[in-house]
Amino acid sequence: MALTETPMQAERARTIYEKSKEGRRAAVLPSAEVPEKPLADLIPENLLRSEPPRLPEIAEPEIVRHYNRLSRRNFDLDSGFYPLGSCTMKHNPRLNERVAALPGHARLHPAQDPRRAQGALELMWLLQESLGEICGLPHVSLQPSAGSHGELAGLLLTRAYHADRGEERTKVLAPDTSHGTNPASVTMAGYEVVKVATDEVGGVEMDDLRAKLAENAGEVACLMLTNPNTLGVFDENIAEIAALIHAEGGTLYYDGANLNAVMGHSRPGDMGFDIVHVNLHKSFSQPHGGGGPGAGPIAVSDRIEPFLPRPQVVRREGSNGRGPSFDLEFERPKSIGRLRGFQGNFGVFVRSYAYILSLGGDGLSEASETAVLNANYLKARLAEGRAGARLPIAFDRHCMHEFVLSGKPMKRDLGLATLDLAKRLLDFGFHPPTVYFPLLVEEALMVEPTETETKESLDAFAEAIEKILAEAEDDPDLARNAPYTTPVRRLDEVKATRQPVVRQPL
Amino acid sequence: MALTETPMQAERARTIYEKSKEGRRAAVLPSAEVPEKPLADLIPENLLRSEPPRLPEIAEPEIVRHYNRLSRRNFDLDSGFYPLGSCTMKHNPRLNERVAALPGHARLHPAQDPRRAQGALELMWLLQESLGEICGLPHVSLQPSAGSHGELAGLLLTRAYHADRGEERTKVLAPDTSHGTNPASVTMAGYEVVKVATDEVGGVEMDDLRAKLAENAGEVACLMLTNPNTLGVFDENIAEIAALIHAEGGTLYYDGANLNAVMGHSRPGDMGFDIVHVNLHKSFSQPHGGGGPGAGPIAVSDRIEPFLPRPQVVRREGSNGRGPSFDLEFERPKSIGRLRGFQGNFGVFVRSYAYILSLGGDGLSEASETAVLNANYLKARLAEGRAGARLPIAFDRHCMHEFVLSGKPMKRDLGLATLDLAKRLLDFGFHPPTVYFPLLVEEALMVEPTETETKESLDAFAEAIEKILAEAEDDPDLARNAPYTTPVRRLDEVKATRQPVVRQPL
Amino acid sequence: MTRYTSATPDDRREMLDAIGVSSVDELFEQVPEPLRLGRPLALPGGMAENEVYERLSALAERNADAEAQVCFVGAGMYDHYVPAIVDAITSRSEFLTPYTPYQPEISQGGLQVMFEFQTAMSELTGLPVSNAGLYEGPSSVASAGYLAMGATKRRRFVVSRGVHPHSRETLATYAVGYDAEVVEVGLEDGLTDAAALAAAVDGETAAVILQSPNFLGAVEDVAALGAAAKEHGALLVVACDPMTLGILKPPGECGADIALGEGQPLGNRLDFGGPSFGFFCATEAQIRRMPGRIAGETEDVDGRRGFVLALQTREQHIRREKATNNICTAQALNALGAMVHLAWLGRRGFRELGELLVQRTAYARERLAAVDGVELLHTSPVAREFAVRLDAPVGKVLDRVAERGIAAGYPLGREYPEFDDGLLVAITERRTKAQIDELAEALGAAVAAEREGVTA
Amino acid sequence: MTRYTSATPDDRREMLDAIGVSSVDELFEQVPEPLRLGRPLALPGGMAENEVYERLSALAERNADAEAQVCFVGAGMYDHYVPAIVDAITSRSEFLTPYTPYQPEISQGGLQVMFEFQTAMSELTGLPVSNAGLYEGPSSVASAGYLAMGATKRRRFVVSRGVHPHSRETLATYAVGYDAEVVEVGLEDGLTDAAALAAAVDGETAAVILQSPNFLGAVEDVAALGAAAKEHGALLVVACDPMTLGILKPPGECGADIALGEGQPLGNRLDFGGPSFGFFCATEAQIRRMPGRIAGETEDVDGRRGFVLALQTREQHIRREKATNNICTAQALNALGAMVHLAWLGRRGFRELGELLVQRTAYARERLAAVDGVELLHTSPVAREFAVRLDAPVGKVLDRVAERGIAAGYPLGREYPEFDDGLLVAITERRTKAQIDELAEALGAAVAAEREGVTA
Ligand SMILES: Cc1ncc(COP(=O)(O)O)c(C=O)c1O
Ligand SMILES: Cc1ncc(COP(=O)(O)O)c(C=O)c1O
Repeated sequence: MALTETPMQAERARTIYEKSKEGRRAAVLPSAEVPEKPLADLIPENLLRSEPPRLPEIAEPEIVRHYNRLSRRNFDLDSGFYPLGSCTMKHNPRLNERVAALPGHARLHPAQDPRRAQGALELMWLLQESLGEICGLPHVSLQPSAGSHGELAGLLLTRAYHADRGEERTKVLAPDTSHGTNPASVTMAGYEVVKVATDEVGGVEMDDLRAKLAENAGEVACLMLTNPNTLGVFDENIAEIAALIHAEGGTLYYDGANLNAVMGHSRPGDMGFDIVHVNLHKSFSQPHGGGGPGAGPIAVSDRIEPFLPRPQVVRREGSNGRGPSFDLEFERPKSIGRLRGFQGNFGVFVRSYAYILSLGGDGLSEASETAVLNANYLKARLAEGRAGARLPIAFDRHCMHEFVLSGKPMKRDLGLATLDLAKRLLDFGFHPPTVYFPLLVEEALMVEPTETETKESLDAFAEAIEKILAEAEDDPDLARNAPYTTPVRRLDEVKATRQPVVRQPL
Repeated sequence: MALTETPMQAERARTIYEKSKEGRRAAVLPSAEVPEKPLADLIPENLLRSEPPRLPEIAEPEIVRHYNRLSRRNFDLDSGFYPLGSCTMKHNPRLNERVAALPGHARLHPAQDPRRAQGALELMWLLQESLGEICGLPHVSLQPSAGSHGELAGLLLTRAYHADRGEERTKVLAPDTSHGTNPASVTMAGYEVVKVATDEVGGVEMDDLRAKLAENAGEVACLMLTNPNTLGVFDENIAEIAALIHAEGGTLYYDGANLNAVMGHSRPGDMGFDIVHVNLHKSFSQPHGGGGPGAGPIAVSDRIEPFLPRPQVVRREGSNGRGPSFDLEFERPKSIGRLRGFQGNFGVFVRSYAYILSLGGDGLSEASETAVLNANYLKARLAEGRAGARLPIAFDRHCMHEFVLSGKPMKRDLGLATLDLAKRLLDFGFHPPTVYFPLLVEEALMVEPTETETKESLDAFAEAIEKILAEAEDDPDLARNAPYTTPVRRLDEVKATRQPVVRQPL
Repeated sequence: MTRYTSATPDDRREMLDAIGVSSVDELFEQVPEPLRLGRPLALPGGMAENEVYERLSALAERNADAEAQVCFVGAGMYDHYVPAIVDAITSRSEFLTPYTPYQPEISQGGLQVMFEFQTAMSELTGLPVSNAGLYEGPSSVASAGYLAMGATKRRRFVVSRGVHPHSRETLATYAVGYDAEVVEVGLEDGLTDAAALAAAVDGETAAVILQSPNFLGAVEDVAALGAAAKEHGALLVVACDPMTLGILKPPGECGADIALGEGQPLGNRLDFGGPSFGFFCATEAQIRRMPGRIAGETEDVDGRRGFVLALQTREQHIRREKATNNICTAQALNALGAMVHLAWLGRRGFRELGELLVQRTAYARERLAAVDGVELLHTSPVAREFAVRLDAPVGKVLDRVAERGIAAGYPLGREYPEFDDGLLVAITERRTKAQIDELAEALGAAVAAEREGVTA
Repeated sequence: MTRYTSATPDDRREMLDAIGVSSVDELFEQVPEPLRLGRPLALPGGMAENEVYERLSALAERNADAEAQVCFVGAGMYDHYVPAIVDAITSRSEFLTPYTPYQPEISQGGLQVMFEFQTAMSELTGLPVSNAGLYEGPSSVASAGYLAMGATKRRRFVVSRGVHPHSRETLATYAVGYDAEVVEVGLEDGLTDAAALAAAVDGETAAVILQSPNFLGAVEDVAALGAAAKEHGALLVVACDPMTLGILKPPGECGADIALGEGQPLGNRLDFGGPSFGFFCATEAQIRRMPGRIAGETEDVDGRRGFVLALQTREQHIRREKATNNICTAQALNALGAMVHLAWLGRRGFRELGELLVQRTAYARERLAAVDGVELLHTSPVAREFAVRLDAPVGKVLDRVAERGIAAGYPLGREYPEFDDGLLVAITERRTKAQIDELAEALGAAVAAEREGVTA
C-alpha cells in the first residue's frame, strides 16, 4: 500500500471547540457550603452576564487526548537539534522544573509579607549577586519580564539618568545588525533610532559611528549593542566604542541575548557597558515554552543604580547576633518606578538560580567555551563541500557561539531560497536555523548550536545540508515544495495576514 | 515527492547503548565529604568487581531525547481509543499522580514506625473499608501486587482454611473461559486444575459443574470464577453455583478483573464468593504503565479472615478522648504469612483511593452503568452491516462491560484472520481489542470500551471495522500485510522466540 | 564535559582539528586581552543534583506559602486550584521546550493552542480579537496606553484610582518614555467617581482606563463610566479579572475597545508573582495595532487546515522601530495553562465557579463585617474580593493572624494612604466556609488583642 | 456524566435506542434481582478535585517522610535521590498509560525500554538473561524457588538467615503452596555460617539462597558459599542490592544461577514500600524457565529492527497451568524509572556512587562505633548499611532521636530476636557527613538519657 500522507497529516486539525458537546464537563466544583443568595441580590442585574462564554464542553479524558495529540504536532528541543540562531536553545534541565514546583515557591503569594518570604527574597538576592558577577556590573533588578522588557527598562533608565543631570536627549544609536526589539524599544521609550553601519569584519563601522555621533552631537542618549553581535562576531573595538559614547555623555546598553558566548570569559561591565539585560530563557536554561515565559533582568553600573525599578530586593545585615534578612525596598526616590506587577517572573529565577548552582562558576565558563567550540566546528563543517560553495559564511573569521551564512549563491545558482532550505531541513528532522536575520546578510541563515549538542548532531546537520544541496542540483523543486513529512505542509502565511481568522467562529 | 516511509519508520531503532560514547556522563555526584580509604581496605579485594557494568555513557540532554523519542513509538490511552478486552483501559486521572507524588506519600519509608506513618495507615485502612463495601466482603488485605498475586493469595488462603479444618484438598475448578493467570496460579499454589465447560448462553455449564464436583468429591478446594466472565456475560446461576461449591466444602474465588461492570450494582460477597481480588489498575484507574505497576487487594469473608497475610492494617479506637489510631498487626497466628516485602504497592493505593474519593459511591455506580451502556452500544453498532455478518457476537445477549466477537466467518469468507483485522486497525489509529482470548471462541475479539469513552469514539471504531471489512472484500491482502503506518510494520514474533536475543550485545 | 554537555576529550581534539586551531582559547582570542576576565567567576563550584535540590528546598521552606498558611491574599493574584491536567500538559516537552513558532509546519501544536486560547479570551471578554498573551497584567495596561496613543494620536490617559496600583505605576513608568500624561480619578464608596471621570475626559484623551472588579473588589458600571470616553473619541480600556467573566457582563458588551488583565487566576500558580501572562483583547478596528503574537488560521499547499503567526507586520522582527510594540518572548506556556484550565472548567464549570466565588465572598464579607473591630471599607457590590477596615494597626493584626496560620489579606496602606486601616480579602474555591469562619474569629481576636494592648 | 465520562442525556438516548432497550437498568436485568445491591454504596459522595487534594494532603502530612525526617532507614528500600529526568520521563502519557505491549507494532517504545533494561540488569548481575521485571524483591525470591523446583525437580531450599526476613517469609508462604521445605542456616559475625551451610545442602536441595550484602549489611563471599550448591547440583540464587553492583563482584562471576533483588534503589521512590520492581537474571540454561515478560529483538516485514515480547510460551496467557509463573501485570513503569536512573548515572557515575556509599558508610560505622553506648553488631565488611547494638531499649532510643528529626534506622528485634538491641543503619548519597555526625550525637544522647532514666 502506497503512503499518500503521514499519519499526522491524515489527522486534520480540529480545535477543542469542534470537539465540544453540550452537557459534557470535566470540572466538578465544591459546593458553595454557605447560604446562597440570588445572584442579582448581590450584583445588580445590569452588570451581570446573560450568557456564559462559549467555552468547550468536554470531559477530562478527551481534553487530555486533545492536548497530548496536539503536543506531538510540535517539534521540540527534547526531540532534536534546534540551532535557532540568537535563541540559545540549550538543554532545559528537569531539575529546574522540580525545584520551581516546590510549594514553597509555586504557592507563595507575591504579596506575602517579606518577613514570611525570606527564602524567596534570599534566592532573588543570590541570583542578583550571581548575575552581577557574571555581567561585571554590581546592581541588578530582576523585574523585566523578557529581553525586550529589559531593553525598555534600560532606555527608561537612560532617560532618567539624563533627566537627573538636567539633560534631554532624543537619539539612540543601534547597528544595522541589531535585533528588532532594539529599535522597537527605542521608539516605545520615546527615542529615535539612528542606524550605525557594520564594517567588513562584522563589527561596528567606526567611521560611521563617529559620523553619527558628530551629526547628533548632544542628542545621543545611548548606543545599544549586542556583543558578540548577531553575526556571532565579537566587536574588538568595543573599548574604543565605549569611550566614544561615554565621551558624548551617552550610556552603553548591552543586549545580553548573546551572553552565552562569554560567560566567565568576558564581562559586559568590563567592556564598558552601563546597562545589560540577561535573557534567563537563553543563557540560563529557562525553557522557552513555545514563546515564553522568560525573564530579562538588568545589571547596571553605579551611576545608573539610583534609577532602578521599584521594588528592589535588598539584603540587610542582622543585628544582635541575628543573621542577615532580606526585604523589598520601595523607597527609591529616583526610581523609574514599576515595569510590571509584583517582583518579576520568580519561577524563572528559581530555575536559573538552580542552573547557576548546578554548573557553578567553572561550569558556566565551560558552557560558553563549548558553545563557541561547537559553533566553530559546525562552521568548519559547513565551509566544506557544497555548503562551502553555496552557503558562504557572511563574515569569514572565527565566530563566537553562532555564525551567519548567506544563501545568496544558493539562490543564484540553484534557485533555492533560504526559506526552501529551511523547509527541506524539516524533512530531515532538524529545526532550521534562524532565517533572514540579520537583515544585513542576504538570504541569511543564523546558526547557533549551543554547548549541549553532541558532535554527532552537528555532523548529522552538516550532512543534511550537504544532501539537500546535492539533491537540489538535480531537482531544485524538491526543496521548493518542501516540507513533505511534517504534520502540515508549507502553509500560506500571506493569507493569514490578508484575511485574518484569529479565533474559532462559534 | 512520494512517501516511502513515515518519519518514524525512517528512524531506525537504536538503543541507548548504541548512543553511548566513552567519557560522557549525566550524573554529577556529591563529593564523599568524609576521609576516604582505599576500597580494598574496606571490602576484601576478592569480593570486589574488576570492571564496572557497561552502562551507557551519555549526557543528560541526549538521555531525555532518547526516551522522549522512544515514548512516541508507543500508542497510549491518552492518544486514542484502547478497547483492550479484560484490561479496563479507563482514563487515568492526573490528580491521582499528583497526590501520589506528595512527599508525605512518595518519600515515606515503608519501615517508618506506624506511629509516625498514621496518615499512610489511615489511607490504607480507608481503602480497605471502601473495597470491602464495594465487594460486599468485610475483610481486606492490600498486600497482593496484582491480580495474579491476589489469585495466589486466595488459593493459599483456601489451603490454610482447609488445613485449619484438618482437610487437604487437591483440585481447583475453573471454567474454560478463565484467564491464563487462574490456572497458572492454581499450579503455583500446588493444586490441580479441573476445567468446567461453558453453556450455550456463556455461563458455567451446570451439568458439567455437577459432574466435576461429583467426580472430584471431597477433593475440590475452590472454584475460581470471573463474573461477569471473560465473555462479558453475567452468570445468572451464580447463587446456585455458590451453593453447590459451599455444599462441597470448597471456597468460591472471584477474579475481580471485571469488577468494573458491577460496582454499586452487585457485589461478589452477595453473590456468595468467599475471596475476591480487585485489580486497582483496572477498575480503580491506576495507570497500566506499559505493564504495571498495579495492585491486587483481596477481600474475604469472616471465615477466611484469620488467614489473611501479615501484616494487616488495623484501626484501634482511641482511649482517654484521643482519636483512633492505625497500626500494622503482625501477630496473626493463623496468617498465611507474607506475600511480599513491606505493606504493598502503597503508591497505587493512594491513586485508587483518590479515585474513589473523586467519584464517590454514586460515581462508581455510574461508571459501571456507563461502561455497560458503552459496551452494549458498541456491540449494537457492530451487529450492523458487514461487522454483523463477518464478526458475529459469540453469545448473543446483552453484555455487561465487554463482549466477544468471533472472526470465524471473516476468516472463512474473506481469508482474514482476527490478527489481520487487529493489525489493520492500527493503521486507523485504534488499539485493537484483545485477540484470541477467551480460547473458547474461535478467532476471538474481546472488546471493552470502558465508561470513559465518548460515543464518537465508539462510532469511529465501528466505522473503521466496517471499512476494513469492506476493503477486504476487494483486496484481503490490504489487511493481511497491515500495518503500514506504525513505527515498525508487522514483526516476526516467532524469530524472537526461536533465536532469542534478549539483551544488547556490548 | 559534564552533565549537560557532551564533548569528550576525543571530540574536542577532532573538532579543534577541523577548525584548524589548537585550543579553544585560540577561539577566544578575538576578545581583546584586556577585556578577558582572566580569573574564574567568583561563584561557588558546581553542585550535584541532589545538593541543588536540598539547597533550594531549604530556601523554599523559609517561605510561608499557601500550603503552609491559609491564603486570603489576592490583589490580582489568587490561590486558585490548578487542576492536575494543567501541569501534566504544560510539562510535556513538546510544549515546554520549543521556541516561538517561527516554523509553523513543525509548530502546529503551539499555534493551534494559541488560536484556541484567543478564542477563549475573545469569548470571555466579548471582544472579537485576542492576542496570544503578553507578559502580565500591569504591563498590558501600559501596552494598551501605547496602542491608544497610536490609534488616537493623543497623549493623555484618564485612569481610575480603582485600577490596580501596579498597573497605574507601570503605566506611569511607560508614560515617561512615550511621553503621555496620566490623570487619575478618585473613588466614592469603592467605585470610580463618575462625575469626576466625566469631567476629566477631554478631546486630548487617548484612553479612559478602568478596572472591574476594581482593586477594592467593587464591580464597576463600566458601560456608564465608559460613556465619557465614547463621547470624546477616547478608547475605553478595561482591566478585568478573568475569573469573574463567567458572571459579569463582558467588557465587550460595555463598550470597551480593549479588555485586558492579569491571567494568573487561569491555570497559573502563584509563583511569588510570575511567570503568568496578560491577556489583551480588542475590537476589529484595533487588530493591526495589537501588541504581541497572534495566531491565525490558514491552509497548507494541499489544502490542509493549519495555523501560523498572523499579522507579523505589526511586530518588531518585521517592523522594527515602527512596530506596534517591542514584545518578543511572551508567556506562551502560561497561556496554554490557562487554556487547559478553561477547557477543564468548560462552559458550565466556568460560570459555576464564578457563582461559587460570589456566594462565598458574600458570606465572608457578611461574616467579617459582623466582627467587632472590623467594618466594611465600602458597600458597593463585589464579586470575589472585598475591603474592610480594622480598628487596630493592620500590620500588627496581620502578624497575629499569621501566627494562626492565616494570611488574612492585602494591606491597603502603602498604596492607598487614605485607607491605612484597610485590608483587602480575597476568596477562591479553595477557601472553605470553615476557613472563612476561622478567619473571622482570628481577625476579631487579633483586633481585640491589639486594642487591649496584649503583647503578641 | 461528569468529569471522566462523556455520555450526555442525548447520547444516552441515542445509545439506548440503538441497543433497543429503554433504560440502562434493563441491561442490568441479567443480574438476578436478589443479587442486585438495591441501595447506594455506603461510601461518601464524590468530591471536587481540590477537595480530594486537600483531603489527601492532610493525610500525607501525618507521615514523617524523608523530607521531614533525615532517613537512615534502609532494610531493602533506600532514600536515594531520584533524578528529575526520571519523573519527567516516567510521567509521559506514552509510558504511563499503555497496557502490556501485546501489539508490538505500536509499543516499540516500551519494548525497547524493556530490552535496554534487560541489558542493564544483565550487566549489573553478570548474568546473560534478564527478564523485564517482577513485582518486587521478596516475591522474586519465592519465584526463584519455583523456578529451581522446576529446574531440579527437587523440593528443598537452603536459605541463609542473612536473606531479608521478608524474602524468607514470602518464600515460606509460597512454599506451603508449591510444597517445598525451607531450611535456614545461621550467621556468624554477621555472615552466613559456611560450615553450617555446607552441612545443610544435600542431594535433595533445589536451591541455595543467599543475599549479599545480607540483611545485616555484610558482604558475603558468595563464590565460597556457593560451592556447596554446585557440589550437590542445586541452583545458587543470590539476592543483591543493585546499588552495590558497581563495586561488588557480580553474582554471575560468583557462580550464581539466578541473581535477583529489590529494584527500588534504582529510580524508584520509597512510596511506603511500593510500587517498585524486582529484577531477575539467570544463566542461559534457565531462559525458558524464567518468570515474567522478556523483550526480544526481531525484524519487521521490511527488515526494520524491532522488539517483541519473546518466549511467551513460558507465560500464563499461552501455557496456562503449565506456565513457569502466574505473573501477568508486573512493574514496567518502575523498570523504566530504573533504566533512566542507570542511564543518568552511566558507567562511571554508577561506580562512583557505589564508592561514595562505601566511603560514607565506613565513616558512619566508625563514627557510631565511637559513641558511648553504641557498638558494632558485627565487624564483617559492609557496603552501604551496617548494624549496631545499643545499650538501651531500641524503640525508646528511636523515639528520642525521632524528636530531633532523625529516623535513625531499622530495629532488628522483631525479625531477629537474638539482636533485640540491634539497629540497622543505611546510607545513601543524600546522607551528608553533617547528618551522620548529627546522628552519632543524637544516638549518643538518646542512649545516655535512657540509661539515666530521663523522661523523654
Ligand atoms: C539579539 C536579541 N536581542 C533581543 C531579543 C529579545 O529578547 P526577548 O525575546 O527575551 O524579549 C532577542 C530574542 O530573540 C535577541 O535574539
Ligand atoms: C480476567 C483476568 N483475570 C486475571 C488477570 C490478571 O491480573 P493481573 O494482570 O493484575 O495479574 C487479568 C488481567 O489481564 C484478567 O483480565
